Amino acid sequence: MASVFDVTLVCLILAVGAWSTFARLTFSAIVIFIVYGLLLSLAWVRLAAVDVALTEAAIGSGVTGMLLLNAVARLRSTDAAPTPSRSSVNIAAGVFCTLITASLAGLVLVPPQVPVSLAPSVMESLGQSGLGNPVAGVLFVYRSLDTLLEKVVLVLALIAVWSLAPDGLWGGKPALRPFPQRDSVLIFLARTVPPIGIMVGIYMFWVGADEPGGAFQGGAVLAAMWILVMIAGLAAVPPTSSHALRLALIVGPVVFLAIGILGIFLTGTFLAYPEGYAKPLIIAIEATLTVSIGVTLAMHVVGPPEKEWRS
Amino acid sequence: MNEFLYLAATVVLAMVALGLFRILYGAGEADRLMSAQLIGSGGVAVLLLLSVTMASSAIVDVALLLALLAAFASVAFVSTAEELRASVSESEAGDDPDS
Amino acid sequence: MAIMNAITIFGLCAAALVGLGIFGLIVNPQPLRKILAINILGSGVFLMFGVIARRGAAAGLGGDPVPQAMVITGIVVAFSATALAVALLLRLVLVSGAATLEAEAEPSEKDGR
Amino acid sequence: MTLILDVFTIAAVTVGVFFFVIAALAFLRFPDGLTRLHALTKVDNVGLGLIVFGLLPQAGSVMGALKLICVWLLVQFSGAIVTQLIARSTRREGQEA
Repeated sequence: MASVFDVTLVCLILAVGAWSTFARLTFSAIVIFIVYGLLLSLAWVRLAAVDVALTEAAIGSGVTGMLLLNAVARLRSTDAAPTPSRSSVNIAAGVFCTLITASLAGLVLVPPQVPVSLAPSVMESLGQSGLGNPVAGVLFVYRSLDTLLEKVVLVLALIAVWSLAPDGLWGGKPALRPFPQRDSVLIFLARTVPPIGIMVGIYMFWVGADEPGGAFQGGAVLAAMWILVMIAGLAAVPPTSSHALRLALIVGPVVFLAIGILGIFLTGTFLAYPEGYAKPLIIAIEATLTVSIGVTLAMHVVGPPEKEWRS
Repeated sequence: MNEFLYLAATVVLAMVALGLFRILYGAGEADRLMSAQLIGSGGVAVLLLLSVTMASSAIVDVALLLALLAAFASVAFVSTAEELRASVSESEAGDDPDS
Repeated sequence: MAIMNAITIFGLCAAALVGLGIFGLIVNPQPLRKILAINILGSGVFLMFGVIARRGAAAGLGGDPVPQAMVITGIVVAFSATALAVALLLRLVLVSGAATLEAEAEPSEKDGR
Repeated sequence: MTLILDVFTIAAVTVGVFFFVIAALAFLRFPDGLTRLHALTKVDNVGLGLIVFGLLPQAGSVMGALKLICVWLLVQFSGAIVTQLIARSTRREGQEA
């Protein structure tokens, strides 16, 4: 019975994915993409990867969907009639893609050799770190350099997005257009749902040490709630030159880096946690990481500065 | 018992798919909001059934997140549709608004 | 021997999503649709990671945590890339007034303000 | 004892799923937005509510059962507000058409 569910889910994911690719209107394509992301998180739950399901739902379809929706709203008014690619290109692309899919499917059906698993080695030494959640253990203990660099990539991307604004506007205000008429229903929603969302975000960060969850998922929920409040016009979009905003952006990676360097003095190797202090240090890193991920994701969605701002 | 719950989850998923295809075909602004709401509650129902069959309470957290995201997506649709209407009327472009 | 079980179904789904993403990337003329296709391609590749992780389930875990952690990192980096691509596209529209990558659309010198 | 609980779960979840089926049929049959909205709201509170009600005995601990109820309340709460948004946009579209 379980495989009947899986087959139905897979057919639905492929149907929604194909529909999003071939939808006539870009706006509908993005709406269907958000639905596709939520269905994909169901697939991740079926693959027993709940951490990834949370991340896919929060970042993969929630925040990315909002980013694309903002873009299509702004692009729609200048949507030049696209020149459809010639049918010969379509056929060639179709053949090429079916070849790729067939080869990947062959790889899945006849796996080359016994799947090597790193799970035993992870579980062996997970005990020292005091963490219960193996994925958090990998993220913050064994591959902590990846997590640090990935957080830096997120901030670098934001700096690049900001630098795309015209020079005169550097430090200006992003132009997230709050809802024009004061819609009382939207304001009521933006007043009541965010407190619940913030609580869920902090819960998700806190539970990440032992259960699926963590800094990324918690940060994404906080970002979604902040965007919700800004859209409803209850909170002003902070100018990119505000020091509090910039501090919040970098506090996560800086604390992570500081603890990493501290590891050099205390235990001789970069990003190594001293004996017995692993869990409190990781909790501290995750706390600051949650804040800065939330702020960075929200600033990505809000976009580059487009209005003058004299603080 | 698990077999029955998997059957229930499959039926809910199929019904959500059916409703989704019908609503999103029209793709007016109200239809988009409804699709977000339908996938929200349908997804939560499937996840809660899965949390019992796969005996993992963490899946309830995913359902919690999905419920929040459905509300967030609805607001996103309303605000961007509004911005779309404003930008189209603002630029007086000749093309008809697609919603 | 072809192993046909629940995990393999998701593997086939991942393979199909990768093909769909690449096809959408090549065929769709509009840049925003290309960004959407890249996102679908990325989610297909990540789903393949998930299948490999699920097959590596051992030591009492539902799946191998190392590929799962890499997918979480990958989703966040994919979001950063999407955000940068969208910002570049909006800036292109601001400067050249046309949301198209065709070379002959000469950039009309419109003031960026 | 567990047999009674299992029978209760099967009964409650079946009726809950039944509401999802009705909603899907309603979306296929009903022509305009407002009537569909009527069907959609049934899914939120009654359909999901019965499923959660049926799953309560299956939840591992009392805390788990409480969490299920919290999720249902959240879906119902945000659903009620979004229904207002949907009705408002349907009316606005009505004026434009």
